[in-house]
Formats: sequence, structure tokens, C-alpha cells
Amino acid sequence: GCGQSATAEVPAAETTQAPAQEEAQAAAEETAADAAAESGAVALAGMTIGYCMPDTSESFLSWLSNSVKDLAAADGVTVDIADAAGSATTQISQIENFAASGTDLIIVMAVEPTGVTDAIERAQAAGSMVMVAGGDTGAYDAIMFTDQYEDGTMMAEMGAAWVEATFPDAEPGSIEIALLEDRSTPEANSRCDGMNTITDICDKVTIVQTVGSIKTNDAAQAAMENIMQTNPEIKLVLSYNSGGAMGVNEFATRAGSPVKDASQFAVFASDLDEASIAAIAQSGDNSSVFRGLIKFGSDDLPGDTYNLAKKILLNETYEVENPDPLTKITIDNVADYQ
Amino acid sequence: MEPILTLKNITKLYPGVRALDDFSIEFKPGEIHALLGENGAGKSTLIKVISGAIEPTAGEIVYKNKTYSRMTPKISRDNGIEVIYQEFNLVDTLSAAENICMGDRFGRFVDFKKMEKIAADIFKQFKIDINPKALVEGMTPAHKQIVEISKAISKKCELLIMDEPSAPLTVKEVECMFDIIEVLKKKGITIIYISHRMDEIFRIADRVTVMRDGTFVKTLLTKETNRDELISLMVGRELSSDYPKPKKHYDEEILRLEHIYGNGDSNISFSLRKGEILGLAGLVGAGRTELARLIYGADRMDSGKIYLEGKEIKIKSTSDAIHYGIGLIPEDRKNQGCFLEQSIEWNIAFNNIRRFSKSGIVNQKQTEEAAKKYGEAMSIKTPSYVQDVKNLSGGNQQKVVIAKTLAANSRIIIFDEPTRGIDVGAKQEIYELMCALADEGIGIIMISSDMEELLGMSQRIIVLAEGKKAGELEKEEFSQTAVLKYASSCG
Amino acid sequence: MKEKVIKILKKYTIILVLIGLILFFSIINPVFFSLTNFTNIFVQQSYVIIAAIGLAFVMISGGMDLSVGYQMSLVGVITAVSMMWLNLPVLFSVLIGLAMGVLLGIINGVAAVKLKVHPLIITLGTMTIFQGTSYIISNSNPIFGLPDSFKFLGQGYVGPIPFSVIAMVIVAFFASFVLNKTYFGRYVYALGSNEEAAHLAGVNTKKIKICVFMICGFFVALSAIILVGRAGSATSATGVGTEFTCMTAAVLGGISFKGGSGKVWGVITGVLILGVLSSGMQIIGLGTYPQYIAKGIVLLAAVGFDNYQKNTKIKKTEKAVEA
Amino acid sequence: MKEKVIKILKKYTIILVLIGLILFFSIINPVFFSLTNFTNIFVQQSYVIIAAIGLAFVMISGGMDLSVGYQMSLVGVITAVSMMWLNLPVLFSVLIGLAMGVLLGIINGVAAVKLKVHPLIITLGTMTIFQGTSYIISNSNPIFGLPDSFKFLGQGYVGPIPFSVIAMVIVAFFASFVLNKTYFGRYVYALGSNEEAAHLAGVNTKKIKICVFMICGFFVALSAIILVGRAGSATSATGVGTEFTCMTAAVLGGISFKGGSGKVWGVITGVLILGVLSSGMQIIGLGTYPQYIAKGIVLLAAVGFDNYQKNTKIKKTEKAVEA
Ligand SMILES: Nc1ncnc2c1ncn2[C@@H]1O[C@H](COP(=O)(O)OP(=O)(O)OP(=O)(O)O)[C@@H](O)[C@H]1O
Ligand SMILES: Nc1ncnc2c1ncn2[C@@H]1O[C@H](COP(=O)(O)OP(=O)(O)OP(=O)(O)O)[C@@H](O)[C@H]1O
Ligand SMILES: O[C@@H]1[C@@H](O)[C@H](O)OC[C@H]1O
Ligand SMILES: [Mg+2]
Ligand SMILES: [Mg+2]
Repeated sequence: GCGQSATAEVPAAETTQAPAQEEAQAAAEETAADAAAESGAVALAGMTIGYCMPDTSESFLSWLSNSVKDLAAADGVTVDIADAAGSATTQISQIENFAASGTDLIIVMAVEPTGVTDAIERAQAAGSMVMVAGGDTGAYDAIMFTDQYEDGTMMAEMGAAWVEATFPDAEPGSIEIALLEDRSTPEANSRCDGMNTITDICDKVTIVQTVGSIKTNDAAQAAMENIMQTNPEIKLVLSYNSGGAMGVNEFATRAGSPVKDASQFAVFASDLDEASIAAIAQSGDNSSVFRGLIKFGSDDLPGDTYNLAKKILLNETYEVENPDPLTKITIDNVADYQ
Repeated sequence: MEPILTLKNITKLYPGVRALDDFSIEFKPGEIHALLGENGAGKSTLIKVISGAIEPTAGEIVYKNKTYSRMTPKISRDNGIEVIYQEFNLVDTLSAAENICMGDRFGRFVDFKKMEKIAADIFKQFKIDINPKALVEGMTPAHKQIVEISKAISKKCELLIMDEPSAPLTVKEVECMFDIIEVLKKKGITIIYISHRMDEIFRIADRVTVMRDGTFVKTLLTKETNRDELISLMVGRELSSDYPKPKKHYDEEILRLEHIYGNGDSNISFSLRKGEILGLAGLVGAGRTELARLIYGADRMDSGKIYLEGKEIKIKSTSDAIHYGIGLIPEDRKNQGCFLEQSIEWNIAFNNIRRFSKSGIVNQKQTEEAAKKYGEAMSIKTPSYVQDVKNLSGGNQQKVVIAKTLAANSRIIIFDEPTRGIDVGAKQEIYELMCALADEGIGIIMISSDMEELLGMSQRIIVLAEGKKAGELEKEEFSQTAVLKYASSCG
Repeated sequence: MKEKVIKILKKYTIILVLIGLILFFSIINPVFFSLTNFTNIFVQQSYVIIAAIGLAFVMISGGMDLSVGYQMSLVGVITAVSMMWLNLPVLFSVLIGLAMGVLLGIINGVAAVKLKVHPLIITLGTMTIFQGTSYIISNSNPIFGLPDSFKFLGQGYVGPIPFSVIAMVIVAFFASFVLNKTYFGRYVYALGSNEEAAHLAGVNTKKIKICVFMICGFFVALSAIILVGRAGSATSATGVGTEFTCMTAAVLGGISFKGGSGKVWGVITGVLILGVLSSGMQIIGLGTYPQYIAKGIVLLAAVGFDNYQKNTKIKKTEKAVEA
Repeated sequence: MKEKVIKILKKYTIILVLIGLILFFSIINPVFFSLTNFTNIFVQQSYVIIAAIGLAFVMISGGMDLSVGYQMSLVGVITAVSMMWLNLPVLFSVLIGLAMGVLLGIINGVAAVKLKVHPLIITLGTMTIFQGTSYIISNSNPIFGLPDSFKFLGQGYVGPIPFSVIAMVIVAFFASFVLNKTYFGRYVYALGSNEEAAHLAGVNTKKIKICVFMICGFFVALSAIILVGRAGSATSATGVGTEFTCMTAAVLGGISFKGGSGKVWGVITGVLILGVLSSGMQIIGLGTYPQYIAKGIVLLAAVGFDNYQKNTKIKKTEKAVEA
């Protein structure tokens, strides 16, 4: 009975996110895993996972945590999501509270990886298993980590490729570009460092403007309006996240925009969400200038996360170190993600 | 004898106002020296210069043979000058005892026992039952004033300045205060005493200085002058010493209260005729203000009935009261009466602003006219009506409050301590105004702690004691002893 | 005469600060001094100005509204949800958004009146309630692909003038009119300067309190709608933090925390100072963190200078009288 | 007798709220009612309590300090930089951190006194200055691998009792003593309730103003050090936002925004209410967003209830007088 409901629920949750062919593949994998899951699900029922999220006001993170919660619910596993709302201290307390209430597994996506190390060790000592996702916290039973520097670097690569394709004959240093950064957390900081490698990858570009603390649509629009005052020739923008990129896109495509030729303008960013996918899909006919983003995690990040969690809970063998794959999404492969 | 304090050529300027103009004066050690002048003459400004609360624009201060170009509150206190300001300067969230001992140090740490004893001792002299531990917050103006006076006299001072100390007090406490002043005088303390109550000056002052428009007029020995001379020096004209009388008599009842309970008052009934001036007497805490607030809808009644011209009315809010033509001139001008940050004109028009508006929009011209009309009726002393009320002298602020209520065209007006802090000239004007209002058929309830004025102005007096009606006196029964007898009766 | 000029200058010190900043940035980088740039600043700040004027009503009445940011979040989400998920017509959705703003204002006002607690604390509480509600409704998802007719509110032009700027000007005139010319406006000032005296003067202080919050909610909702139109999408993070900008601007513009004073032009000037500052610092290429420091210093300098001017007024006029 | 009990209950209403919440959560999930959990809550809240007590000094004196969060950020970064980048001894680094806190407090105080502007506005300005400085120093990098002897301050135990709790208790007693038993403390109340009266009584109000900010800075620095010790690393984001928690807690605990009143035990109770609430809601498994809503409602209910109690008190005593 339990296995039945698991198979019934999982694809339903996936249909909105996973591409069609992936779905078939995933379904196949699920059936294979089903036999094991059948017995596992019985053992799993009643177990608890505490999911420590850095900030669920980011739509990506909220989608991720809710998806994992749905997957687990099918096995009778309770997932309590704790939102640190960007505060490293709150997160420490939340880890402690999960440990105090005897949570079987705590998943930590750290606000500040080095800041939760001690709290994780205390939680482990108190008998909880800890699985880390995101930045390296130093202590964990298993980790799915995102290399934020690599994320930024890949964004730079996409930008560089677009420049090479669009301006094949440009002189070195002749293409003006801008970076919209956010360095308010160490994680964010290293992603921005990665973004800055674009000048090493592509000699055609010069970074003429770097604006900090840009994470939202409106902030990005205002920043672009100001930037284009001094540097009207800017062709490319790398944005810390997709929220900012959406603002740049809105700015570039709206009536009366200083961006005269949309085909000669691009913005790239990180973090996948529905809105960004839709925008990238429209970049083919230049009705959007949001041309690419870096998605981290496999095509089924919630599934991967939950599968690892399940293994830990059932005391099965699992990989301790699980680097998240990073994927470039552009007009070429966006159809797979719609 | 060497003067203890000499002010030489003091000038103090405010925007558009010369509050003090080349003013010089001497105070002799051990004397009680009264300052007399109309509202806005500069009395409070003068004492603030002495205490260091403000800095004079020019001139110098010689105190105990030392010359200062300005004082500071600290210097003056360290040198034995204590001041009771016209407006309260109390810390509401601290106890009476702590307020009284504010700024004193006994030992390393705060000694609450000692402070409470000091407070209790002084309260005993006032024959008043205030708990030294009680917070000042929530005290009646009279009790606050007693705390204020206690604060000054608890210190070892050489010069005590009292700016209208009797204004919030009733006869009983004023008597106690005079006893205390007597004792201080015997100790050789110099006292500067400001009051608009002429009888007080004649009772306690050795010398009196009259000032006008910030200038020095004359210093006289009290025993060599008289009321009329002082008044004419002050206001530059003769004033009759009689209370004016309303000329018309009406028989119709305009307001009747039946068994009013609430707000600490119980079972109060009386009626008020058109054109009548009805006095409400009582000691501190008798519940007169409370009654006024019930009638005015500022506080809710527990039970009882109110009839306006024979018809029962329900007053649930102040706007109901205003709607029925009831006006209140509250006793505490600073906290209840006016909007200090706004202009005179704005204040005067305020109570009636809806009537000066058409479809919500204020008719500026009408408000200006009303302000001018009522402001001039009250002869408010100011360079212009766009001046903020906070810049007016205390008495002139009171006039603004009255003008504001008058401008609302009321049929019944409750005056709660209307002449508190008002100069003799203006008092006379207010009395005349009350009579004129009465002649128009307006019913007036007058609450006053100035016994003489209450007896002089009222046509009938109701005495409250401990929130109950203790007695009613007709004109022919009027006397101070009769009032006091009822006032100190219990229930 | 000279005295009069000085008096006027004193009254409008804060405008001098604004002009000073504009000159400063224009000298360092002439690009700053251009029509486009000024239009940009106006467009960027128009939604802030509208919200700040709403907040000004509350502040003049002696209150405070910390929930402005999450009101915007909630209104934005609800408007977008109406259009995109419930498929309601744009106009109708906008009306729902505005009504929602009014409702949130009423909630704040009624809570302040009933619980008899300072609005700052009330709105500290409602703020998190609005936040939770907004996230529950949006489920943290961005709502995008808003129709062009809606985006017009944030991005469109009427002739050469951005629609949002027109909305802002109308709001400013309307608010200024209400505050200065109607008796309601006087009641608002009265409530802020002496609540007890206002009560004794027959003002239904409770009603006025609820009204100012309602007005604030309405303007905040309008601001949110313009902001969402500009962004082209709504999320629960939209508008969050605006209360801080509005508060700072209001204070810069001479609205006292104690209530009872303040003018609409002051609020607008305050917002523009902040806007010019952030746009100017970016244009002259100051780094993000040095920008923070500069912003703090300018804020302190501006309020300090304003205050200094007001204090010296007395002394200078004194001399003038003497002369 | 009965009257006296009622009076005491009224005075300590807020403690009843705390007890009520604890019972509520314990009934729903007995795990809540355990020594570990209570220890957790105390440890989690000890740094908040210390900072809130610092802020209480400022608030009782009638001021406000919005810069608390970035003071913590700056102190944390400077302490960590001293240890890790400048290789200074732990004790010396801690002293530098504390001295820094005092300095930041003095900056706030002097600015408030000199510019004659309400501290809320002053600290709105210094807040962004401290923020910029903190980020410039840390260059947005985390400083981790702090020595164990330092981490002891945030994580260590003396016998069975966490060090941070001991520090908190000492701070509470000290602050309570200063506020209630010293002249300075009484002047802080006087200043908050009536600055003019205090001034006229010969109190050096400027000095007291600077002192309360200094004390606040010191406690905030101590709080930051404990917090960094607890996290084992420092970043410029450390402590940011604490001012809101402190402010909410102070208000819950009966410190008025107008100044002049408030008690240390009230502040502690206020912080614990927030702590119990967030820990309890997590333990009973309430979703994040419903948590926000619940928190807002509890805050409103608590202040409303407290106020209701206080108001009925007056009426009842009146009746007692009548009887
Ligand atoms: N802060 C101020 N700003 C402007 N003008 C002021 C200020 N304080 C007092 N004045 C003006 O100075 C003059 C003298 O005021 P002062 O308070 O000394 O009068 P007073 O004699 O004490 O009057 P009263 O009997 O009414 O108390 C008045 O005209 C008043 O308007
Ligand atoms: N120290 C006090 N603490 C609390 N309540 C008090 C105190 N003193 C008086 N009251 C209350 O105030 C009421 C009367 O106050 P109040 O003194 O204003 O009356 P009043 O007759 O108007 O006197 P006043 O001449 O001072 O205006 C009493 O019923 C009493 O309940
Ligand atoms: O910005 C986020 C980053 O901090 C986290 O580590 O990964 C998801 C991103 O959205
Ligand atoms: Mg005076
Ligand atoms: Mg009275």
C-alpha cells in the first residue's frame, strides 16, 4: 500500500518541474528502487526530518523544500521546514531545536557554512544525523554541495560564449559589461568572485560597472537605469541571481528602453525558477534578453535530496560527498526544462 | 544692606518679542519680594534668567557679589537658588519622593527610605495625605504642585523663587504654603514671589516690583501701596475692584443632571438656568473636574440622566457635547487645552473648524476672522496670530484656550479654573465676558479654587466633597466659612 | 527683506541639501545632470514617494507604520494572483489590490485603537502577520508574465511623462490638499500634537486614527501596484524594506517622530535626497560599502544641518531685532 | 488581600503570558518540557537578552538605537580579525571588541547630543555607516576557525551551566542594580520621562545620554562576542536584525517607547517569550509562514492583554476608594 501511494505521488509532484523524457527515466528508476522502498517505506513511516533553509523568501529554495516535503509525506516521513530568514544565528537555534526534539535527520542548507559547524556537531552528539546541502560546513554525515565559485564561473563562461558569438570581430576590451553582485553572505561572495573571472575567459570584455547588493527585480532596474547613464554601450550583464536578471530583462525590453537593439544585449544569472525559464525561452526572438542561467543540482534536485536522506534514515550505504551538478540553461536546451 | 541678587540691564529677545528690555532690579537678603505684571510682562522670563534656564541676550547677573553673564541650572542650584516654575517640571514616571529629592545625593547609592522620609515630613507640613511612593503620573494638578513646592523647599536654599505657586491650589493648601513661607522667612531665606492674586501679595510680600512689557516700572514697599495703585501701574489704567454682574435674568432651566454616577463621582443632581453662573466649589480631589468631564462626554457616565432644556440627551463623546452646544475650558492648558506647536489662529478656530468648512474644505478667511474676533475679545498679547502658541506666556496661552471654546458658539460653558494664571486686567475681562455670555442666555458652570472669585461671580454655589454633592448655597448664604464647612464635610 | 530671505531659506534648508547634492554629483560627473537621469530618478522614486506620503499621514498623526513593506508585499501578491491565477480582468484586480490596502490599513488602525498600544508596536505585530499571509498565498513563487495593460502602470508613458510620475504628482497634490485645506487634515495634525486636547475639542480621535491608517494603506497599495507593474512580476519579497526608506525620507523631510508637524513637499524632498544619493553615488562609481558610509554621513549631516539652521534662526533674528 | 494578589498579578501579567506559552507548547508536545530544551532556549536567548538590556538603557532614557545589529556585526568582525588576521591574543582581542562597542556607543551618543536630533534618526544614520565599515573590513568574507578558548565564551560550560547564561545573569543583576540603586540609574529614568525637568534639577543630561549609549554599546559588544563564540565564526551578517528582536522584546517587557519606565526583568521576560515562541512553534511543527502569523498574533495579544489589565486596574482601585 505504501509503495503504491509513493509511486502515485512522486510523478505528480514532478510533472510541473521535470521535463517529459526525464520523467519517464525517473519513473523507471523509481520502479527499480520501489522494491527496496516498499520495505523502506514501512520503516520510514513516523520518522522526522528537520529541514533548515537559509531563506525561503527565495522562490527556488521554497520550491525545493516544499517538493522534498511532499516526497517524504508519501512515505509517512514528516518534514519540518525551518526558515532562518537569512540569519545565521537563527539557524543555529533551529538546528538545536531540531536536535532537542529528537529529529532523526537534520538537513542543513547553511546561511553561513562555517557558522553552523559547532551546532551540527552538537546535534550529532545529541543523536541526530545531519545532512548538509549547499556550502561546506565542515561537519556532516553526508553533503550535497554546491560550488558557488564554479557556479559564478560557469555564468561567466555563458556570457563569454555569447560575446564571442554576437561580436566575433570585436577588439580586445571593447565590449563593455556590468556585474550586478550580492556579497552579503560568504556563499554569495564566492559566486561573485566566480562571475568576475569573465575577464580571464574572454579578452573582448571590460567590466565597466559593478553594483553591489542587487538581489531584486526593482533594485536591478534602478541599477541598470543608472549604469546606462554613464555607460550606454553596455552589452552584457551578469547578475547574481535570476531575480536581478528579471529586472534587467524588464529594463531592457520595456518601451523607451535605452537598449536599442535587444539582439545585442544579454543578461545571464544563476538560480532556476519558472519565470526565468519562460524568459530564456523568449530570448530566441529577442523579446527577452535573459539568455541563460546556471541551475544547480541534478534535474531532480528534490528527488536526489530526498533519496539521500532516505538512505541515511534507513542506515543504508551512501556517498558522503555528493557534489551538485551544475547545468547551463540557454535557448538551446531550455525546452527540456519548460 | 548689600543686595543678595542684582540684575543689571538684562535684555532677552525672542523672535519679534522683547521679553525683557534693559531690566534692572535688586533683591535684599531675607525679603519676600513680589513681582507683578500683566500676562506676558516678562516675569517668568526674568526668573528663568536668574535660574539659568535661559540665557539673556544682554546684561549681567550679580549674585552674592559674583558677576555672571549667564547662569546655568547647575550653577544656580549649587549656589542655593531654588525655583518653582510656572509649568510643572516633574518626572511623571518616578515617585513623589524621588522627584522631591531629584538632583540630591545622600551617600553612594540611592536611599529610598531617606527620600521617602524627607517627602513625608514636608507633606505633613502641608497637612496633606500624599503617599511618597506614589508616582507623579496620575496625580491631580494640586498634588503635583505640592510635590513641586516640596522639591524646592527640601533643599537648603538661600533664594527661593516661586512662579505662581498658588495657581493650582485651593485655599487650604495655600494657607499651609504661607505657613511654610513664614518659617523659611524666619530662617533668613530670600523669596521672590510671583502671583496674580493680589491679596496674597499684600499678605506676604515686603516689597513689590511692577513690570510692564519687559520693562521695570517701580519697586514699592507693600505697606506703602494699595491694590488700586498697583493695578494702575501694571495695566496703565484704573480697574474697578467689583465683580461685574449679569444684567439679564432668565427663568428657564437649560441643563439638569439627575443622579449622575461615574468617574469617582456619585449621585450628583442639580440644575442650571439659562444665563446663570453656577459656581462649583470643593477642595482638591473633590471631583469637580471629573463631573465636568462627565457632562462634556470626555469620560463615560456609569449612570444618571442629563436633560437639555427639558429633553433628555445622551452624551457619549465630546463631539456629542459640542453638538448639543456644551463647551469645556479644561483646567490644564498645556496638556488638555491647546496645541502648542500650532499657531494661535489655528488653535482658536479648531473647536469649530467643521462649521468653518464647506464640504470638508476649511474656509481660511472665516477662520482668520474668528481668530481675530475672539483673540481680540480676549486681548491676547502677541506680535501676530500666526505665532505658535508655545511661544506665548502662560496667561496668554490660557486666553487662547478660552477664545477657542468661545469660538465654538456654546449654549452651556463649563469654565474649569478659567483665571488660573491670568492677570488682574485679563481676569476682569474674563469676568465681563462671562457676564456678557450669561446675558445672551448662556448657562455657565464655573469651577474655581479662588474662593474670592467664586463667591464674587457665582449666583449659586454647589459644593462637592469626595465626589458627592455636599451642599448648595444661594447668593444670600454665600460666605467662605459656609463653603468650607460643606467642602470639608464627608459625604 | 534680508531677514525674510533668510527666513525662507531656513524653512527650506532641506531643499538646499537636495540642490547641493545634485550640484555635487553633476560637477563630478556631468552625465548626472541630464534629463534622462532626472527622469530615471523620478521614476525610480515615484512609488517610494507615494508610499512615503501614505506613511506621512500616520506619522503626522503621531503614529508609525512598520508594516508598510509587507503591506506592499501582500497587495502585490494579491493583485498578481487575481490577474494571473484567478484570471480576473486587470482593472478589477487593481481594485482588489487597492481595497486590500485599505483593509490592511483598517486592521492596523482598529488594532491600534482597540488594543490602546502605540502603533509602532501594533505594526511590528501586523507586519509579521502580513508577511506570513503573503508567503502563504504566493507559496514563495514569483507570479510573472503580467499583462501589458497592467505593466503600463509601472512602465508606461503618457506623452513624454511616465505614468508613475503622473500618479505620484496627483497623490502629492491630493495629500497636500487634504492635509492643508480640509478640517480632516487639521484633525490629523491635532491628533499628532496633543491627543487629549484633540479629544476635548470634540475630535473623534479613534476615527481619525483608523482613517490615517486607511489612507496610508491605500497609498501603499497604489505604490505596490506601480512597483509590481514596473517589475513585471510579483513576489512576496516585493516592496519589503520600503518602510525604512519611507521613514528615513519622512524624517529627512521634517516629519517629527512625535507627530503634529510635517509637509508633503518635505517628504518628497526627503525621498529625492535618498534617490539622488543612491543614483549619484553609483554614477560617480563609489563602491557599495563606501556608499553605505556616505549615505549615513549625508543623512546625519542633513538632519544636523537642518537643526542647526533652525536653532541659529533665533539668534540671528535676535540680532536683526536689535539692529 | 485578594486585591493585593490581583495587583501583583497585574504587575506581572507578562510573566503569565510566558508561563501560558510554555504550558501550551508542553501540552502539545511534551518534548518541549525538558531540561535540554529549556537550557537551549536560555543559551539561544542569552546573547539577545544581553543586547536587549543594553538597548533598554537607551530606551528608558527616551532614546532608541537602531544600530544595535550593525554594532554587533562590526564588533564581531573586528574581534575575529584581531584574533585571526592580526594574530592578537584572545583576551586582548575580546578587549578590543568591547572597547569598540563602547566607542560605537559614544559615537551614537555624541552625535545625538551634538546634532540635537532624536536618537532614532541618528542611529538610522550610524547604522548604515557601521554596516559599510563592517563589510569593508571583512571584505564580505567569513572569518572562521576561531580558537577554542574564544569559542568557550559562546559554547563553554562552567560546571553544568553554560557560560553565556552566567554572563547573562551577571549582566542582568548588574543592570538592575545600576538602574534601581544608583543615582545614575534614576537619572536615566528621569531623562526619559522629562528631560527638561531633569536638566532643571541640575542633572547633566548630555552626559547621561552619552553614557546610556556607551553602556548599550558595551553590552551589545559583549553580546556580539558571545554570539561569535557560539557560531565559531564571524561575518558581517552576524547579529544583523537583532535590534528588531531586542526592540520587540523590550516593548513586550513593558519598556515604553516614550522612555521613563521599564524593568530589567521585563526585558528578560520579553526575550524569553519570543524565544519560547520560536522554539515552541518549531517543535510543534508549525510551518514557517503560519509561524510568522502566530508570532504576530501572540505579540499583539500579549501587549493588548497587558494593557487591558493595566487599564482595569485603575477602575478597580477607583471602586476600592469609593467603597
Ligand atoms: N520661547 C519663547 N519664544 C518666543 N517668545 C517667548 C518665549 N517665551 C516667552 N516669550 C514671550 O516673552 C514674553 C514674556 O513672557 P513671560 O512668560 O516672561 O511672561 P509672564 O510675565 O511670566 O506672563 P504670565 O503672567 O502670563 O506667566 C511674552 O510676550 C511671551 O510671548
Ligand atoms: N493622588 C491621587 N491618586 C489617584 N487618584 C486621585 C489622587 N488624588 C485625587 N484622585 C482622584 O481624583 C478625583 C478628584 O480629582 P481633582 O483633584 O481633579 O478634583 P477637583 O475637585 O477638580 O480638584 P481640583 O481643584 O484640583 O481641580 C478624586 O475622585 C480621586 O479619585
Ligand atoms: O542564493 C542562493 C544561495 O545562497 C544558495 O546557496 O543557493 C541557492 C541560491 O538561490
Ligand atoms: Mg509666567
Ligand atoms: Mg480640577
